[in-house]
Amino acid sequence: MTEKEELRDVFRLSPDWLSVQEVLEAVSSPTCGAVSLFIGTTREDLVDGRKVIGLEYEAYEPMVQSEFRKLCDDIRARWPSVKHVCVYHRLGWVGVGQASVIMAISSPHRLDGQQAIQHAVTQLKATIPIWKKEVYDTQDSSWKQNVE
Amino acid sequence: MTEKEELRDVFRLSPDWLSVQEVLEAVSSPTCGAVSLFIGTTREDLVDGRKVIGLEYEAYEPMVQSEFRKLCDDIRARWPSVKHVCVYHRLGWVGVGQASVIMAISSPHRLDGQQAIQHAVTQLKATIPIWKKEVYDTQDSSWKQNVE
Amino acid sequence: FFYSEEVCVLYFAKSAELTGVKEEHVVAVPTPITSQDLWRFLLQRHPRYHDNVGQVVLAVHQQYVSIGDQLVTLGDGNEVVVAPLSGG
Amino acid sequence: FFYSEEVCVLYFAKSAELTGVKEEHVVAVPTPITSQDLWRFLLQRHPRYHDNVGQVVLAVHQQYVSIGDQLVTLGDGNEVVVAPLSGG
Repeated sequence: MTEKEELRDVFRLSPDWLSVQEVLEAVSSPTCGAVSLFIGTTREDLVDGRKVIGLEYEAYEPMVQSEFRKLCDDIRARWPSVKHVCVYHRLGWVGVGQASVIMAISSPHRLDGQQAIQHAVTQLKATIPIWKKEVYDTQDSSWKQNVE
Repeated sequence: MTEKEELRDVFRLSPDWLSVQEVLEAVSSPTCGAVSLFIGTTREDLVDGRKVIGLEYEAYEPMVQSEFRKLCDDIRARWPSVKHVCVYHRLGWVGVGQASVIMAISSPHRLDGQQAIQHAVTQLKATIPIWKKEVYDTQDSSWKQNVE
Repeated sequence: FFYSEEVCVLYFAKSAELTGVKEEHVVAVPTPITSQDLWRFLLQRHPRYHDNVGQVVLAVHQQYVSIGDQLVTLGDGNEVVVAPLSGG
Repeated sequence: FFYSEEVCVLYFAKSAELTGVKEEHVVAVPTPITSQDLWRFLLQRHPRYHDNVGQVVLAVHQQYVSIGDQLVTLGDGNEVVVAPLSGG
Protein backbone atom coordinates (compact mmCIF):
# COMPACT_ATOMS: atom_id res chain seq x y z
CA MET A 1 0.00 0.00 0.00
CA THR A 2 2.94 2.30 0.68
CA GLU A 3 6.27 2.30 -1.11
CA LYS A 4 8.89 0.02 0.45
CA GLU A 5 9.94 1.50 3.77
CA GLU A 6 13.64 1.88 4.63
CA LEU A 7 14.73 -0.23 7.58
CA ARG A 8 16.23 1.86 10.36
CA ASP A 9 19.00 0.58 12.66
CA VAL A 10 19.97 3.23 15.18
CA PHE A 11 22.55 2.94 17.96
CA ARG A 12 23.31 6.05 19.98
CA LEU A 13 25.82 6.38 22.82
CA SER A 14 24.99 9.20 25.17
CA PRO A 15 26.46 10.66 28.36
CA ASP A 16 23.02 12.12 29.17
CA TRP A 17 19.62 10.90 30.35
CA LEU A 18 17.94 8.62 27.76
CA SER A 19 14.55 9.46 26.27
CA VAL A 20 12.13 6.53 25.87
CA GLN A 21 10.03 8.74 23.64
CA GLU A 22 12.89 9.29 21.19
CA VAL A 23 13.62 5.56 21.01
CA LEU A 24 9.93 4.85 20.34
CA GLU A 25 9.81 7.48 17.61
CA ALA A 26 12.90 5.95 15.96
CA VAL A 27 11.10 2.60 15.48
CA SER A 28 7.60 3.84 14.78
CA SER A 29 6.04 2.68 11.51
CA PRO A 30 2.47 2.68 10.20
CA THR A 31 2.99 -0.87 8.94
CA CYS A 32 3.85 -2.19 12.42
CA GLY A 33 1.24 -3.33 14.93
CA ALA A 34 3.76 -4.06 17.66
CA VAL A 35 6.64 -2.35 19.42
CA SER A 36 8.69 -4.29 21.97
CA LEU A 37 10.85 -2.29 24.31
CA PHE A 38 13.42 -3.09 26.96
CA ILE A 39 14.83 -0.71 29.56
CA GLY A 40 17.82 -1.65 31.68
CA THR A 41 18.27 0.44 34.82
CA THR A 42 20.74 0.59 37.69
CA ARG A 43 19.04 -1.19 40.56
CA GLU A 44 19.50 -0.98 44.30
CA ASP A 45 21.65 -3.91 45.28
CA LEU A 46 23.83 -5.23 48.07
CA VAL A 47 27.11 -6.93 47.09
CA ASP A 48 29.01 -8.45 50.02
CA GLY A 49 27.40 -5.95 52.36
CA ARG A 50 28.25 -2.97 50.16
CA LYS A 51 25.45 -0.89 48.66
CA VAL A 52 25.57 -0.22 44.90
CA ILE A 53 25.26 3.53 44.34
CA GLY A 54 25.74 3.55 40.58
CA LEU A 55 27.31 2.04 37.49
CA GLU A 56 30.11 3.48 35.40
CA TYR A 57 30.05 2.58 31.68
CA GLU A 58 32.84 2.77 29.13
CA ALA A 59 32.89 1.82 25.45
CA TYR A 60 35.29 1.26 22.60
CA GLU A 61 33.31 3.56 20.40
CA PRO A 62 34.83 2.80 16.96
CA MET A 63 33.59 -0.80 17.21
CA VAL A 64 30.13 -0.14 18.62
CA GLN A 65 28.50 0.69 15.29
CA SER A 66 30.07 -2.23 13.38
CA GLU A 67 29.11 -4.75 16.08
CA PHE A 68 25.59 -3.29 16.17
CA ARG A 69 25.37 -3.69 12.40
CA LYS A 70 26.26 -7.40 12.78
CA LEU A 71 23.71 -7.76 15.55
CA CYS A 72 20.96 -6.25 13.38
CA ASP A 73 21.91 -8.49 10.44
CA ASP A 74 21.61 -11.50 12.74
CA ILE A 75 18.21 -10.35 14.04
CA ARG A 76 16.83 -9.77 10.53
CA ALA A 77 18.12 -13.16 9.37
CA ARG A 78 16.26 -14.86 12.23
CA TRP A 79 13.13 -12.68 12.17
CA PRO A 80 12.81 -11.27 8.64
CA SER A 81 9.65 -9.34 9.50
CA VAL A 82 11.48 -7.09 12.01
CA LYS A 83 11.18 -3.49 10.85
CA HIS A 84 13.18 -0.93 12.85
CA VAL A 85 15.73 -1.42 15.64
CA CYS A 86 16.89 1.35 17.97
CA VAL A 87 19.24 1.29 20.97
CA TYR A 88 20.20 4.21 23.18
CA HIS A 89 23.02 3.44 25.63
CA ARG A 90 24.49 5.59 28.40
CA LEU A 91 28.21 6.16 28.92
CA GLY A 92 29.83 7.26 32.17
CA TRP A 93 27.98 7.49 35.47
CA VAL A 94 24.44 6.06 35.83
CA GLY A 95 22.96 6.35 39.32
CA VAL A 96 20.41 4.01 40.91
CA GLY A 97 17.01 4.16 39.21
CA GLN A 98 18.33 5.61 35.95
CA ALA A 99 18.20 3.87 32.57
CA SER A 100 21.52 2.71 31.12
CA VAL A 101 20.06 1.13 28.00
CA ILE A 102 16.80 1.37 26.05
CA MET A 103 16.14 -0.91 23.10
CA ALA A 104 13.07 -1.02 20.87
CA ILE A 105 12.07 -3.19 17.93
CA SER A 106 9.01 -2.71 15.74
CA SER A 107 7.35 -5.49 13.77
CA PRO A 108 4.04 -6.04 11.97
CA HIS A 109 3.01 -8.75 14.49
CA ARG A 110 3.96 -9.02 18.11
CA LEU A 111 5.54 -12.47 18.45
CA ASP A 112 8.45 -11.79 16.08
CA GLY A 113 9.29 -8.56 17.85
CA GLN A 114 9.07 -10.06 21.33
CA GLN A 115 11.32 -13.00 20.42
CA ALA A 116 13.72 -10.72 18.57
CA ILE A 117 14.17 -8.27 21.45
CA GLN A 118 14.87 -11.07 23.91
CA HIS A 119 17.64 -12.37 21.66
CA ALA A 120 18.87 -8.89 20.78
CA VAL A 121 19.38 -7.78 24.40
CA THR A 122 21.35 -10.97 25.11
CA GLN A 123 23.52 -10.40 22.04
CA LEU A 124 23.93 -6.72 22.86
CA LYS A 125 25.41 -7.58 26.24
CA ALA A 126 27.62 -10.29 24.74
CA THR A 127 29.01 -8.48 21.69
CA ILE A 128 28.81 -4.68 21.85
CA PRO A 129 32.11 -3.37 23.33
CA ILE A 130 30.66 -1.65 26.39
CA TRP A 131 31.77 -2.46 29.94
CA LYS A 132 30.33 -1.57 33.31
CA LYS A 133 31.72 -1.12 36.78
CA GLU A 134 29.65 -1.32 39.95
CA VAL A 135 30.46 1.48 42.37
CA TYR A 136 29.70 0.94 46.08
CA ASP A 137 29.00 3.21 49.02
CA THR A 138 32.36 2.06 50.43
CA GLN A 139 34.08 3.98 47.57
CA ASP A 140 35.42 0.81 45.98
CA SER A 141 34.17 -0.68 42.74
CA SER A 142 34.18 -3.80 40.61
CA TRP A 143 34.09 -4.39 36.85
CA LYS A 144 31.28 -6.78 35.92
CA GLN A 145 31.43 -9.73 33.61
CA ASN A 146 28.25 -10.33 31.69
CA VAL A 147 26.11 -12.29 34.09
CA GLU A 148 22.74 -10.63 33.95
CA MET B 1 17.82 -2.96 52.16
CA THR B 2 14.37 -1.43 51.87
CA GLU B 3 11.20 -2.61 53.54
CA LYS B 4 9.23 -5.14 51.51
CA GLU B 5 7.74 -3.37 48.53
CA GLU B 6 4.04 -3.76 47.67
CA LEU B 7 3.40 -5.44 44.32
CA ARG B 8 1.35 -3.27 41.97
CA ASP B 9 -1.06 -4.70 39.40
CA VAL B 10 -2.72 -1.92 37.43
CA PHE B 11 -5.22 -2.26 34.58
CA ARG B 12 -6.76 0.90 33.21
CA LEU B 13 -9.34 1.17 30.42
CA SER B 14 -9.30 4.52 28.71
CA PRO B 15 -11.17 6.19 25.84
CA ASP B 16 -8.22 8.57 25.45
CA TRP B 17 -4.66 8.50 24.13
CA LEU B 18 -2.42 6.22 26.23
CA SER B 19 0.72 7.56 27.95
CA VAL B 20 3.78 5.28 27.80
CA GLN B 21 5.34 7.44 30.50
CA GLU B 22 2.48 6.76 32.93
CA VAL B 23 2.71 3.01 32.34
CA LEU B 24 6.48 3.10 32.94
CA GLU B 25 6.02 5.09 36.15
CA ALA B 26 3.45 2.56 37.38
CA VAL B 27 6.01 -0.27 37.22
CA SER B 28 9.14 1.61 38.25
CA SER B 29 11.00 0.25 41.26
CA PRO B 30 14.50 0.87 42.63
CA THR B 31 14.90 -2.90 43.14
CA CYS B 32 14.30 -3.65 39.45
CA GLY B 33 17.05 -3.59 36.83
CA ALA B 34 14.72 -4.37 33.95
CA VAL B 35 11.47 -3.09 32.48
CA SER B 36 9.90 -4.93 29.55
CA LEU B 37 7.26 -3.08 27.61
CA PHE B 38 4.88 -3.94 24.78
CA ILE B 39 2.88 -1.50 22.67
CA GLY B 40 0.15 -2.70 20.32
CA THR B 41 -0.89 -0.21 17.67
CA THR B 42 -3.37 -0.09 14.82
CA ARG B 43 -1.36 -0.77 11.70
CA GLU B 44 -1.96 0.06 8.08
CA ASP B 45 -3.36 -3.04 6.47
CA LEU B 46 -5.20 -4.25 3.42
CA VAL B 47 -7.94 -6.86 3.94
CA ASP B 48 -9.49 -8.17 0.71
CA GLY B 49 -8.60 -4.93 -1.02
CA ARG B 50 -10.11 -2.76 1.71
CA LYS B 51 -7.85 -0.42 3.67
CA VAL B 52 -8.06 -0.58 7.48
CA ILE B 53 -8.65 2.95 8.79
CA GLY B 54 -9.02 2.08 12.47
CA LEU B 55 -10.10 -0.35 15.15
CA GLU B 56 -13.12 -0.10 17.43
CA TYR B 57 -12.75 -1.68 20.89
CA GLU B 58 -15.43 -2.72 23.35
CA ALA B 59 -15.12 -4.36 26.76
CA TYR B 60 -17.26 -6.07 29.37
CA GLU B 61 -15.84 -3.83 32.04
CA PRO B 62 -17.03 -5.63 35.22
CA MET B 63 -14.96 -8.69 34.29
CA VAL B 64 -11.82 -6.92 33.13
CA GLN B 65 -10.35 -6.40 36.59
CA SER B 66 -11.11 -9.93 37.85
CA GLU B 67 -9.62 -11.55 34.73
CA PHE B 68 -6.59 -9.28 35.02
CA ARG B 69 -6.16 -10.37 38.63
CA LYS B 70 -6.13 -14.03 37.49
CA LEU B 71 -3.63 -13.17 34.77
CA CYS B 72 -1.29 -11.50 37.27
CA ASP B 73 -1.60 -14.45 39.68
CA ASP B 74 -0.63 -16.77 36.82
CA ILE B 75 2.35 -14.59 35.86
CA ARG B 76 3.64 -14.41 39.45
CA ALA B 77 3.26 -18.17 39.88
CA ARG B 78 5.40 -18.75 36.79
CA TRP B 79 7.90 -15.92 37.36
CA PRO B 80 7.94 -15.21 41.10
CA SER B 81 10.51 -12.43 40.72
CA VAL B 82 8.12 -10.26 38.68
CA LYS B 83 7.55 -7.00 40.54
CA HIS B 84 4.94 -4.66 39.06
CA VAL B 85 2.54 -5.20 36.15
CA CYS B 86 0.65 -2.40 34.38
CA VAL B 87 -1.69 -2.42 31.39
CA TYR B 88 -3.39 0.55 29.78
CA HIS B 89 -5.99 -0.38 27.15
CA ARG B 90 -8.01 1.85 24.83
CA LEU B 91 -11.76 1.60 24.35
CA GLY B 92 -13.68 2.90 21.35
CA TRP B 93 -12.03 4.22 18.21
CA VAL B 94 -8.26 3.82 17.66
CA GLY B 95 -6.99 5.17 14.34
CA VAL B 96 -3.99 3.88 12.37
CA GLY B 97 -0.68 4.51 14.16
CA GLN B 98 -2.23 4.92 17.60
CA ALA B 99 -1.59 2.61 20.56
CA SER B 100 -4.49 0.41 21.67
CA VAL B 101 -2.61 -1.36 24.46
CA ILE B 102 0.54 -0.72 26.48
CA MET B 103 1.81 -3.32 28.94
CA ALA B 104 4.88 -3.11 31.17
CA ILE B 105 6.45 -5.52 33.64
CA SER B 106 9.35 -4.75 35.97
CA SER B 107 11.69 -7.37 37.37
CA PRO B 108 15.08 -7.44 39.12
CA HIS B 109 16.68 -9.26 36.15
CA ARG B 110 15.74 -9.02 32.52
CA LEU B 111 15.06 -12.60 31.45
CA ASP B 112 12.12 -13.15 33.83
CA GLY B 113 10.46 -9.93 32.73
CA GLN B 114 10.95 -10.62 29.02
CA GLN B 115 9.53 -14.13 29.25
CA ALA B 116 6.68 -12.91 31.47
CA ILE B 117 5.57 -10.14 29.13
CA GLN B 118 5.52 -12.47 26.14
CA HIS B 119 3.20 -14.85 28.01
CA ALA B 120 1.18 -12.01 29.53
CA VAL B 121 0.33 -10.37 26.21
CA THR B 122 -0.81 -13.73 24.81
CA GLN B 123 -2.98 -14.34 27.88
CA LEU B 124 -4.29 -10.79 27.81
CA LYS B 125 -5.61 -11.28 24.29
CA ALA B 126 -7.06 -14.69 25.16
CA THR B 127 -8.76 -13.92 28.47
CA ILE B 128 -9.51 -10.26 29.08
CA PRO B 129 -13.06 -9.52 27.81
CA ILE B 130 -12.16 -6.92 25.20
CA TRP B 131 -13.12 -7.25 21.54
CA LYS B 132 -12.03 -5.37 18.44
CA LYS B 133 -13.59 -4.57 15.10
CA GLU B 134 -11.61 -3.62 12.01
CA VAL B 135 -13.14 -0.67 10.18
CA TYR B 136 -12.38 -0.25 6.47
CA ASP B 137 -12.31 2.67 4.05
CA THR B 138 -15.33 1.05 2.36
CA GLN B 139 -17.40 1.85 5.50
CA ASP B 140 -17.87 -1.81 6.39
CA SER B 141 -16.21 -3.56 9.28
CA SER B 142 -15.41 -6.94 10.74
CA TRP B 143 -15.08 -8.25 14.31
CA LYS B 144 -11.76 -9.99 14.78
CA GLN B 145 -11.12 -13.30 16.45
CA ASN B 146 -7.84 -13.46 18.31
CA VAL B 147 -5.34 -14.28 15.61
CA GLU B 148 -2.48 -11.90 16.21
CA PHE C 1 -36.14 -25.91 39.15
CA PHE C 2 -37.26 -22.31 39.41
CA TYR C 3 -37.62 -19.39 37.07
CA SER C 4 -35.53 -16.32 37.73
CA GLU C 5 -37.50 -13.10 37.67
CA GLU C 6 -35.41 -11.03 35.31
CA VAL C 7 -31.97 -11.55 33.81
CA CYS C 8 -30.00 -8.98 31.84
CA VAL C 9 -28.36 -10.48 28.75
CA LEU C 10 -25.47 -8.53 27.22
CA TYR C 11 -24.23 -9.34 23.72
CA PHE C 12 -20.75 -8.26 22.66
CA ALA C 13 -18.86 -7.89 19.41
CA LYS C 14 -19.94 -10.36 16.70
CA SER C 15 -22.66 -11.77 18.98
CA ALA C 16 -24.28 -8.34 19.19
CA GLU C 17 -23.95 -7.93 15.43
CA LEU C 18 -25.59 -11.31 14.77
CA THR C 19 -28.52 -10.84 17.17
CA GLY C 20 -28.89 -7.16 16.42
CA VAL C 21 -29.17 -6.62 20.17
CA LYS C 22 -26.64 -5.33 22.69
CA GLU C 23 -28.71 -5.73 25.84
CA GLU C 24 -32.01 -7.33 26.63
CA HIS C 25 -33.97 -8.06 29.78
CA VAL C 26 -35.35 -11.58 29.84
CA VAL C 27 -37.89 -12.88 32.33
CA ALA C 28 -38.62 -16.44 33.42
CA VAL C 29 -35.30 -18.06 32.66
CA PRO C 30 -35.20 -21.55 34.26
CA THR C 31 -32.58 -21.85 37.01
CA PRO C 32 -30.38 -23.75 37.67
CA ILE C 33 -29.78 -24.49 34.00
CA THR C 34 -26.91 -25.99 32.02
CA SER C 35 -24.99 -23.47 29.97
CA GLN C 36 -26.01 -25.41 26.85
CA ASP C 37 -29.73 -25.07 27.67
CA LEU C 38 -29.26 -21.40 28.53
CA TRP C 39 -27.61 -20.90 25.16
CA ARG C 40 -30.48 -22.69 23.36
CA PHE C 41 -32.98 -20.62 25.30
CA LEU C 42 -31.28 -17.43 24.12
CA LEU C 43 -30.98 -18.70 20.52
CA GLN C 44 -34.77 -19.17 20.37
CA ARG C 45 -35.22 -15.48 21.04
CA HIS C 46 -33.16 -14.61 17.96
CA PRO C 47 -34.22 -16.87 15.09
CA ARG C 48 -31.86 -15.10 12.71
CA TYR C 49 -28.93 -15.59 15.08
CA HIS C 50 -26.74 -18.43 13.88
CA ASP C 51 -23.33 -18.72 15.43
CA ASN C 52 -20.76 -21.43 15.79
CA VAL C 53 -21.06 -22.80 19.32
CA GLY C 54 -17.31 -23.41 19.39
CA GLN C 55 -16.63 -19.71 18.94
CA VAL C 56 -18.95 -18.39 21.64
CA VAL C 57 -18.59 -18.16 25.39
CA LEU C 58 -21.03 -17.16 28.12
CA ALA C 59 -20.13 -15.35 31.30
CA VAL C 60 -22.23 -15.48 34.45
CA HIS C 61 -21.29 -13.94 37.80
CA GLN C 62 -18.20 -12.55 36.04
CA GLN C 63 -16.89 -16.02 35.24
CA TYR C 64 -16.55 -17.51 31.78
CA VAL C 65 -18.74 -20.58 31.18
CA SER C 66 -18.15 -22.66 28.10
CA ILE C 67 -21.27 -24.03 26.43
CA GLY C 68 -21.84 -27.53 27.80
CA ASP C 69 -23.12 -29.42 30.83
CA GLN C 70 -22.06 -26.96 33.49
CA LEU C 71 -24.95 -25.76 35.67
CA VAL C 72 -25.40 -22.05 36.21
CA THR C 73 -27.67 -20.47 38.79
CA LEU C 74 -29.37 -17.23 37.88
CA GLY C 75 -30.77 -14.79 40.37
CA ASP C 76 -32.99 -11.79 39.77
CA GLY C 77 -31.01 -9.02 38.09
CA ASN C 78 -28.03 -11.19 37.20
CA GLU C 79 -26.06 -10.44 34.05
CA VAL C 80 -25.44 -13.04 31.37
CA VAL C 81 -22.75 -12.17 28.82
CA VAL C 82 -22.72 -13.66 25.32
CA ALA C 83 -19.53 -13.00 23.38
CA PRO C 84 -17.00 -14.43 20.95
CA LEU C 85 -14.44 -16.68 22.58
CA SER C 86 -11.49 -14.37 22.32
CA GLY C 87 -10.81 -10.72 22.23
CA GLY C 88 -8.29 -8.52 20.64
CA PHE D 1 58.30 -10.85 9.53
CA PHE D 2 58.46 -7.12 10.05
CA TYR D 3 58.12 -4.75 12.96
CA SER D 4 55.33 -2.23 12.87
CA GLU D 5 56.45 1.31 13.60
CA GLU D 6 53.99 2.27 16.29
CA VAL D 7 50.83 0.61 17.56
CA CYS D 8 48.32 2.16 19.96
CA VAL D 9 47.16 -0.30 22.64
CA LEU D 10 43.91 0.52 24.44
CA TYR D 11 43.00 -1.27 27.67
CA PHE D 12 39.40 -1.31 28.82
CA ALA D 13 37.54 -2.11 32.03
CA LYS D 14 39.29 -4.71 34.22
CA SER D 15 42.19 -4.93 31.75
CA ALA D 16 42.92 -1.23 32.30
CA GLU D 17 42.58 -1.69 36.05
CA LEU D 18 45.03 -4.62 36.07
CA THR D 19 47.68 -2.96 33.90
CA GLY D 20 47.17 0.47 35.39
CA VAL D 21 47.21 1.81 31.83
CA LYS D 22 44.38 2.91 29.55
CA GLU D 23 46.39 3.69 26.46
CA GLU D 24 49.99 3.15 25.46
CA HIS D 25 51.97 3.58 22.27
CA VAL D 26 54.20 0.62 21.55
CA VAL D 27 56.92 0.53 18.89
CA ALA D 28 58.49 -2.45 17.13
CA VAL D 29 55.68 -4.97 17.47
CA PRO D 30 56.41 -7.96 15.18
CA THR D 31 53.89 -8.36 12.36
CA PRO D 32 52.22 -10.57 11.28
CA ILE D 33 51.92 -12.15 14.69
CA THR D 34 49.56 -14.69 16.25
CA SER D 35 47.11 -13.20 18.73
CA GLN D 36 48.66 -15.40 21.41
CA ASP D 37 52.15 -14.01 20.77
CA LEU D 38 50.78 -10.46 20.67
CA TRP D 39 49.11 -11.09 24.02
CA ARG D 40 52.40 -12.44 25.52
CA PHE D 41 54.25 -9.45 24.10
CA LEU D 42 51.86 -7.09 25.85
CA LEU D 43 51.95 -9.11 29.11
CA GLN D 44 55.73 -8.66 29.27
CA ARG D 45 55.26 -4.90 29.38
CA HIS D 46 53.11 -5.21 32.52
CA PRO D 47 54.77 -7.68 34.88
CA ARG D 48 52.10 -7.13 37.54
CA TYR D 49 49.31 -7.80 35.00
CA HIS D 50 47.95 -11.29 35.50
CA ASP D 51 44.67 -12.09 33.85
CA ASN D 52 42.84 -15.21 32.87
CA VAL D 53 43.38 -15.70 29.14
CA GLY D 54 39.90 -17.19 28.84
CA GLN D 55 38.34 -13.94 30.02
CA VAL D 56 40.20 -11.56 27.73
CA VAL D 57 39.71 -10.67 24.09
CA LEU D 58 41.74 -8.56 21.70
CA ALA D 59 40.35 -6.43 18.92
CA VAL D 60 42.32 -5.40 15.87
CA HIS D 61 40.94 -3.52 12.87
CA GLN D 62 37.64 -3.32 14.79
CA GLN D 63 37.27 -7.09 14.84
CA TYR D 64 37.39 -9.27 17.93
CA VAL D 65 40.29 -11.76 17.93
CA SER D 66 40.32 -14.50 20.53
CA ILE D 67 43.71 -15.35 21.96
CA GLY D 68 45.12 -18.26 19.93
CA ASP D 69 46.77 -19.11 16.63
CA GLN D 70 45.07 -16.51 14.49
CA LEU D 71 47.52 -14.21 12.69
CA VAL D 72 47.02 -10.47 12.90
CA THR D 73 48.76 -7.89 10.78
CA LEU D 74 49.60 -4.58 12.37
CA GLY D 75 50.33 -1.42 10.44
CA ASP D 76 51.71 1.85 11.68
CA GLY D 77 49.14 3.63 13.84
CA ASN D 78 46.83 0.66 14.19
CA GLU D 79 44.81 0.25 17.38
CA VAL D 80 44.93 -2.91 19.47
CA VAL D 81 42.16 -3.28 22.07
CA VAL D 82 42.59 -5.41 25.20
CA ALA D 83 39.38 -5.97 27.12
CA PRO D 84 37.34 -8.44 29.14
CA LEU D 85 35.36 -10.87 27.02
CA SER D 86 31.92 -9.48 27.67
CA GLY D 87 30.38 -6.19 28.46
CA GLY D 88 27.46 -4.96 30.41
